[in-house]
Amino acid sequence: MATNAAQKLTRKDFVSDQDVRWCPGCGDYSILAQVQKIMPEIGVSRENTVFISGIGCSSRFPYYMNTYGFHTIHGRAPASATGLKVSRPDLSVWVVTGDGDGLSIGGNHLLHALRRNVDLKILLFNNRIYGLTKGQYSPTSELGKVTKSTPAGSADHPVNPLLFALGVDASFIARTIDVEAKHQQDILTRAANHRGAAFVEILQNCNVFNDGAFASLTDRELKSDTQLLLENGKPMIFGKNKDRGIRLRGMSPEVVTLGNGITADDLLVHDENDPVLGFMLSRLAQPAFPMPLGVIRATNKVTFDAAMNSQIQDAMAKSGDGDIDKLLRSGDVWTVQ
Amino acid sequence: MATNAAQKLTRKDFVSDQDVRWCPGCGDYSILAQVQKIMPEIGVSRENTVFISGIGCSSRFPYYMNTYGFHTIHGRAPASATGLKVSRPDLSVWVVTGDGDGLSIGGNHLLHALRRNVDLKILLFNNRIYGLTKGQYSPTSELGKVTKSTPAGSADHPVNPLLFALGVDASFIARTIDVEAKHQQDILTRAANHRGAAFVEILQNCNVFNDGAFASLTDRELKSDTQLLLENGKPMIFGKNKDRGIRLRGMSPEVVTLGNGITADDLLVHDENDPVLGFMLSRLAQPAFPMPLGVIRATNKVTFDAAMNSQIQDAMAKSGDGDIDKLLRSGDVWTVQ
Amino acid sequence: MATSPVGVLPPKPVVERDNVVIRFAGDSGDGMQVTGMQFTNESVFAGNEIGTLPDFPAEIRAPTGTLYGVSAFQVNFSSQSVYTPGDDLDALVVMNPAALKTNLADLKQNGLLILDKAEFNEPNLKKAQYAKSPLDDGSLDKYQLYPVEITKMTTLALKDMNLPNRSVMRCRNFFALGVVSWLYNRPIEPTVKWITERFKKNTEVLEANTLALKAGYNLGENTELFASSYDIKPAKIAPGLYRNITGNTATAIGFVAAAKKAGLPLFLGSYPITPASDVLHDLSTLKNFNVYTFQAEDEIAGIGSALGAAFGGSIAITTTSGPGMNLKAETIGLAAVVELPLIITNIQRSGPSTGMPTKPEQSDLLQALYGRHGEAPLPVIAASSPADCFFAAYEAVRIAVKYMTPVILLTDGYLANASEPWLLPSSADLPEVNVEFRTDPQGFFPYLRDEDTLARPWVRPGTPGLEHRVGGLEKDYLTGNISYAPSNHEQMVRVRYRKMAKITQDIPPTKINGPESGKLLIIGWGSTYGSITAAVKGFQEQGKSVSHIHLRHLNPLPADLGDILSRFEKILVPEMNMGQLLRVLRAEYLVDAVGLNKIQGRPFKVSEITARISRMLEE
Amino acid sequence: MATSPVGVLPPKPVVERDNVVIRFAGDSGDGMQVTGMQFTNESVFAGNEIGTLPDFPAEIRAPTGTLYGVSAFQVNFSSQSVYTPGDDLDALVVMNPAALKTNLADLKQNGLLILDKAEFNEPNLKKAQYAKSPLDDGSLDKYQLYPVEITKMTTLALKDMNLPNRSVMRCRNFFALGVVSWLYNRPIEPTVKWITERFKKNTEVLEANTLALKAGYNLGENTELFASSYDIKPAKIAPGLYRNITGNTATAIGFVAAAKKAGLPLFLGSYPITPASDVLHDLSTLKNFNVYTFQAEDEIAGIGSALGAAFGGSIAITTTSGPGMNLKAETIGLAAVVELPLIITNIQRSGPSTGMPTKPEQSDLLQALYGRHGEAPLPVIAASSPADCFFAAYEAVRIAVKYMTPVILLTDGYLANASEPWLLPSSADLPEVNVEFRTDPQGFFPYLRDEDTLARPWVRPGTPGLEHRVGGLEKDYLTGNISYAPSNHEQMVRVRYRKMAKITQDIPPTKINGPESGKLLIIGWGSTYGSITAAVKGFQEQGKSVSHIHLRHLNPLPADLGDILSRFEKILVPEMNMGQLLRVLRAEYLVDAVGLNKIQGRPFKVSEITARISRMLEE
Ligand SMILES: Cc1ncc(C[n+]2csc(CCOP(=O)(O)OP(=O)(O)O)c2C)c(N)n1
Ligand SMILES: Cc1ncc(C[n+]2csc(CCOP(=O)(O)OP(=O)(O)O)c2C)c(N)n1
Ligand code: SF4
Ligand code: SF4
Ligand SMILES: [Mg+2]
Ligand SMILES: [Mg+2]
Repeated sequence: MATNAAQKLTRKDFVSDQDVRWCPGCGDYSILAQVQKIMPEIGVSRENTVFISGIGCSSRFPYYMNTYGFHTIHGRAPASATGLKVSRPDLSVWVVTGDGDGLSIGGNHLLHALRRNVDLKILLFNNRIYGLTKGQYSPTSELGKVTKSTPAGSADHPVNPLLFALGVDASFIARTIDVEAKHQQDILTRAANHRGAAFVEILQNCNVFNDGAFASLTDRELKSDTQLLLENGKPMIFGKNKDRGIRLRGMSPEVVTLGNGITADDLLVHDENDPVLGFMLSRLAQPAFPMPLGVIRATNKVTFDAAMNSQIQDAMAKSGDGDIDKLLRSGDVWTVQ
Repeated sequence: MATNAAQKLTRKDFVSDQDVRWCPGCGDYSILAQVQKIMPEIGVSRENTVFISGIGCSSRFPYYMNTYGFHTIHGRAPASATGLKVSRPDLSVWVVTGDGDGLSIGGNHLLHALRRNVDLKILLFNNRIYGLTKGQYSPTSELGKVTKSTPAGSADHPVNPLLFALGVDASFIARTIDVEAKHQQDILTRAANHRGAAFVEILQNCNVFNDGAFASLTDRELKSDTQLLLENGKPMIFGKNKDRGIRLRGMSPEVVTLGNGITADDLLVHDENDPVLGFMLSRLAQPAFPMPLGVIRATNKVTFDAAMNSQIQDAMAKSGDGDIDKLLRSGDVWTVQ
Repeated sequence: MATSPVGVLPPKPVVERDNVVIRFAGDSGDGMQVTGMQFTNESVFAGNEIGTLPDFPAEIRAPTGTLYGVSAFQVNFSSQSVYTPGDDLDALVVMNPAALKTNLADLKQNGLLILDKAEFNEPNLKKAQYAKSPLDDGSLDKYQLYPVEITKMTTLALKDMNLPNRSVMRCRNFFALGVVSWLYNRPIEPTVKWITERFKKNTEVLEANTLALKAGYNLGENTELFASSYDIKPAKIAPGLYRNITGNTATAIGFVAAAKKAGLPLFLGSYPITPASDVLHDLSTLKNFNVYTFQAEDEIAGIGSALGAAFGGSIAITTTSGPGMNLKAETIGLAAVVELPLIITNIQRSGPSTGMPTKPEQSDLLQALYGRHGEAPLPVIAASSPADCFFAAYEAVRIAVKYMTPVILLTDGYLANASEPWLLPSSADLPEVNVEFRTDPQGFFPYLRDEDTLARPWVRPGTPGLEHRVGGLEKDYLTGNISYAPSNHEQMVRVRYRKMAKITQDIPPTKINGPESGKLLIIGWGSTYGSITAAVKGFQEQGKSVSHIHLRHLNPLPADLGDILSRFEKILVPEMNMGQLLRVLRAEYLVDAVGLNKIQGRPFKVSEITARISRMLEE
Repeated sequence: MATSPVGVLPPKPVVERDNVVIRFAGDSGDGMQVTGMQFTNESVFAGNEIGTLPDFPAEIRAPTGTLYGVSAFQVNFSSQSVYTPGDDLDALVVMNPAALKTNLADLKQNGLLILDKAEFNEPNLKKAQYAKSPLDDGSLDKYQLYPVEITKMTTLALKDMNLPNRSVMRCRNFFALGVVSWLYNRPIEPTVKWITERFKKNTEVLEANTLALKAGYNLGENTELFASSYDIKPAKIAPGLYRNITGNTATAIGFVAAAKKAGLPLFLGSYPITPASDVLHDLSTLKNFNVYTFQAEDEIAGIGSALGAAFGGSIAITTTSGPGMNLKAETIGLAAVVELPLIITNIQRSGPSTGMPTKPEQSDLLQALYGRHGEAPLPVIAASSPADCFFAAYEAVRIAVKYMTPVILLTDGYLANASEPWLLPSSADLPEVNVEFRTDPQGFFPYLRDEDTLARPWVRPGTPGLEHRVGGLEKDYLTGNISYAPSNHEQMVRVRYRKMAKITQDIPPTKINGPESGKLLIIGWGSTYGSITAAVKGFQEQGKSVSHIHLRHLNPLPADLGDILSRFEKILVPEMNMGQLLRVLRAEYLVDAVGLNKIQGRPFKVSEITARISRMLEE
């Protein structure tokens, strides 16, 4: 990835000249701000960065970034991003998608981009609702959700984006939330620095059609009890007084209170390299458990784009840069006098 | 599900009048035979059974079943099956798909049918290749696979169908293999009796384009060392002499030999209700581990079709069978004299 | 008919008008849609004919005061027949500078311009990209300007309630509605009734809105603001029971009515998309009509699930707009060859690609006819007005089950959201929708066709002895088993064409509005109905030879169409596209018809059609 | 030119023929494709003009001996010009009863029928659904029947090698080839050479096949079986270097050549589908040409990835067949409005729906023109012969990058698999493919258009100062920023149409084969080229006024086309569909052209076209 260290960029360099058109109060604003904030830090230049999105409120994102951008069609951003990244490995390619765009119509492309491990940074803004089409339920909406299209409550069990990513063996999986600026920046930076498909679920409030979907996680009073902030190699502790933790009992996690003989040493220690642990963590559901935020999994595997490009380089090294006349004349040829 | 106990059917009743057109030696023949075999046992009538498929060699399946059948288009069978099952909960609806049909083009529909928990029996014939289109690699082909479309070897990490199903929280997940007639029948019967989306991966040899893909599992000499036959509530033992087993070390599984102080009590006990265990099992890969066959997960959740139908029944109970004239006259009406 | 609050001043003069076109425009948060709808309601009660046009911004909730956040609603009300929401405006009500900026161009010279003075402040003017206030620079001199203190007067009217400012601001639209109601002598009772029902759970809001409405009304009555008010006499309207209905609701109800007539469950498989989503929303509330609504993961699953339900014996529907139509194409082809009834509804919007999702267009006709691989002809039916969506939807179902074929139903974003008063039919008057499932195994073949309709039998799974398989591979003409025989393929392709031709027997003789032959024939389809009718009427009233036919069936075309075309010297085809029906007519009948094409995401103005007709008559 | 094994008997008489059509037919496992290809090779070396037609079964590997497991290969070889694989057969070689059953209908009366006697046993006859052996019931009397003991003689020839029976059976096809090679005086050296190379790693097979081939040849030479052999003199063929090429390989190489000329990487995003997959296979072996091939998860990702690569500055291609075209439609619309170069290749097959996947058809033309929502016109280019696929593919890329537009390239399953000798061009003779990426920020706007071509600038990400965003929403005419302005939309729709019109400047004057005006003009496109040319030639040789034009550009149409059409009394449009080009011509030029439509998954026979022309000349 080419970096442009010539001049140090600032956040402002990544702000485009277009008016931001989200609803006032939308969680998307904060995500935009954090992304613009980390851009100068991760060391790619504006011209070598491309944001690709599908359709949805979230997918308007590229217009607001002063980089190259492509607002494609509903659900298909990972496909276009794959074609771009494979053929242009020098670029830093970001995908912005929503819970509908990425997990409803676009689930298959997301699945394949992740399992192929294409070196893309994929940000899924999960507001558990269809924003742009004005409030139908989405695949991440909770069972029984009453929306415009489900006046009697939705009848389908939701998808858990993290589990889904683990199921297709994604190499980097994380979760963060719109209102936690610092946490978001950290996670986005980790994603940017990961080599391979980096999948980040960003919990995002749609204050118009699904206001308060994550209220328990953002409420100042509650959040230290509801957020489980993961740190690699660290025991899983949470709570206002840092006195609660997650312990393993058999193969099942349980919430314990520290003290009375229970110490940090008894707790589960986070290991970003353990997919089984990641799976277990991703299944933790409120209210019985706090919600894990942070890097669920980070592991190394060869990226698809690198493998494809080395095949081409190998072929060139082996057979030389292709010659059209030779190609035309290959196979059985004969001369008519 | 309406059953027709009037007359006891036999295997032959489920054989249609169409010539079976798979290649001689294809693993599909055995699967067809087993399905036809269990049909009379599971107690549905021919007329209440529907097989729906996509496109691929495997998807020719419905033509050979003397039931109702629908050979749809590539990848879309779960969608049509969902529409049918939701609107006709009285039918027993089966989906037949391939690794390409179900996990490449059709991955998204499979994902959603599973997470919605539609009461479908979904059989995925996994031969790790595209048969019908004559031998391109599929999403389940191993990394580096040399095929017509990947002469330099495939560059993408494969999908593990079981992990995928766990990632979308499918309620029934199992794996069996074409050559083991009895095991197949057991698993198919379990699937048939499960209420909800039952996902069965059937390892299937394509002797023309990917012959021997599962040779290590089918070889008479090797198979007792390579197959891990799961039974709920039983310790995980395998090997010719039933002297090897799977033990947990921390959160990681390991293969141990019984004896020298290691007994069956030290081994992992299979629990179909534990998705984390299922996840761990599904990740076991040859040659370090044997390959699990059997029911990986079986759990109960409300089915989508049942929930949808009870919403309709509730509405009818509450508001009475809809009246068109009333509907026309609803809203603000006025009379012009 | 209606009584009004009693004023204290001597009554002002009342000027009579035949017809008025008014538009309410403001910020998305200003409640302009409600205002427009209530004004429509009042006009309906006043006995006028009406036409309406809502115009939403593309953004969900754009920042306040911006140009792209403007929402508007236009009402045409008249003592005469009304066919459209009207062209240029007689009156424009704007709640802020942005609304003025984006709407002023449509106001007639000397038209009434009512605006909320307080809103023309520095920040708002800047957001609307006014360098200088238009109130000060004389640019509004050519209009009758009424800078009303809407905000201030609303605040005043509600001051006793001690509401937070935000709540007061939410009542401004009712104040404005009150003013305009007085101005046009509209009864405000229907609005009071509506407020009372709508806010029955929130008496504070109920009271505030009512107060604001009445205060606005009284302003007109009691102050010198307007010198006179206007009266629009009731129109001669056919007697009967009426309801105001949007195209999308009419579409939804049309499907339900047809399914009920057939005695079958209705299954909708759909994926949300503007402007089609409301059909899904509406149907999802009608579960007690045995209606299944399935919000699928995408459009492919939407139609796929519907096709599965059709296989199972339900009346199967899928709804979408342009982008989704592409995705459904492959399954439409499958449905065509398995010959199952299925309605594919395309509520067209401005394309290509994402285009302008909230704006209407008629540019998917050729896609409906040819937008899939292979030879897969299908019936295509179009609705011509909001209420007509009911009949078009109903007809689509009837044709689909009678001929065992998918049918494409076209409406558009304009019909979808616009509403019109509808003289309600009674279910007894609707044509029958006959479905007879095959149950007899004797002599059964899956592709044995009815002689009259060429329909194959519809068999519900669950029927003993009729087990059979269908699929997308070419099938034997009789047995339906896979067949690659060359002549069988040709026979199958041709019989699918012949089935389309059979449908002409269901198309009534084409209604010609105007002389049966003559100088100029206008042919239209879809939502241009109103504009064309109004334009043609103008010429007919002058005794000019201009006729109009409007096609409901785009495929097959009516049997008498070629003959009709041959009887006119000139043919004009106005379309909100680049000439799609035009292409079909030229190819089919070799007539040198010409197109009038507007592709701006907006319906035709009557004047645009009138101008073109005039030119053609002169040429 | 060629030498043959020396026989021992006195040479038999040699009968001279201008033209022979032969077909080899047998079970899928019988190696008929190899046999046909080698016979073709021999004929090429004998200096004949040739035309070939492979015909695969739909099943991968059907059970042996079944009717649906029959595989065939037809060769037309001549001392004259050849345009097609030939109509009816002069000779038919069948390896089993099923092959006889499915192919006999095409053999001319008194034609040569060679069959393997041993295979006409009970089980095989039953599998072929013969109640009685046709060898015994007199049904073959009207042919020159040669029941050769192919199996037995092959076994005999190889007995010294002690091979397992299975291996022996695999040599039967070479024995048959030997017999036929002798019969038509073909040199067998090319085949010997081919066997030697093909099996160089397996000397046993090499030797066995060679022995079988020679034994077959000697059978003719040394026995009384045939009274005479036939000779077909070399044709007058333009001198130069030739190669036999299939349409799919030509397509693949055409893309690579164009990308190389442009100096850019080539990116193919595709999903396997019959009959298009071979283009993917071929390109995936050409990595050293800087060719990326991406087997995507489906067709949507295939085109989506290609569009991403186009955005990145690669020559972007996607390939598919009918069913996949539906799925690509939405992205084609996006590509049309973001105005990036992208080639969408549809290798047409029999539809609708899954149809008959291994059979060709031309029924996706209207879909290419109109198969997406909104007004999204695109250039459509078609290839007319296997080798022509090279030039059509090349031209598609050239137009795409010059005009910054997606281009739809149409070939079909017949062109894809058929092959023809190709006088190889040299890369220096190919037209330039000019690409100039914009790098200058001065005065840059993403939609600033070139005056001549109306192309917008192509900017590679990575270029400093030109960062910009594109997307599917309607865009401002200059800046490309989102715009909902009504008149801007109309301007954008119209400029996209105008760009298509501009492309006519790249279309050379239409070549008319025959008189420039007159009685009858035949217009074709695509793979009907050969059959039409052959039919027309017949009439021209008789001095009849019949002309032929064959369209490469289906959109835009050539500027001179209307004028040409007006110069003929009658116009006939033969198509392997229900009249798709016909519809376009009628709508565009209001000409009363008529169609000749065959929709059987098979190319036209020359005689079918000839018969129709005769009728039209008589009428
Ligand atoms: C093919 C297609 N189908 C449907 C739509 C309509 N549509 C646009 S965005 C959207 C869902 C958006 O939801 P999500 O991805 O969660 O994004 P959000 O708006 O919530 O950020 C839908 C259904 C479309 N644009 N294209
Ligand atoms: C839309 C579409 N794309 C592509 C194809 C071609 N196609 C048919 S089957 C198939 C893959 C089959 O693979 P799999 O699902 O593994 O089935 P198998 O033949 O191996 O049983 C493909 C690519 C098609 N029929 N339709
Ligand atoms: S609708 Fe919701 S997600 Fe969309 S911009 Fe508004 S608040 Fe944000
Ligand atoms: S190609 Fe493979 S999967 Fe298909 S029928 Fe033949 S052996 Fe079976
Ligand atoms: Mg969302
Ligand atoms: Mg497969």
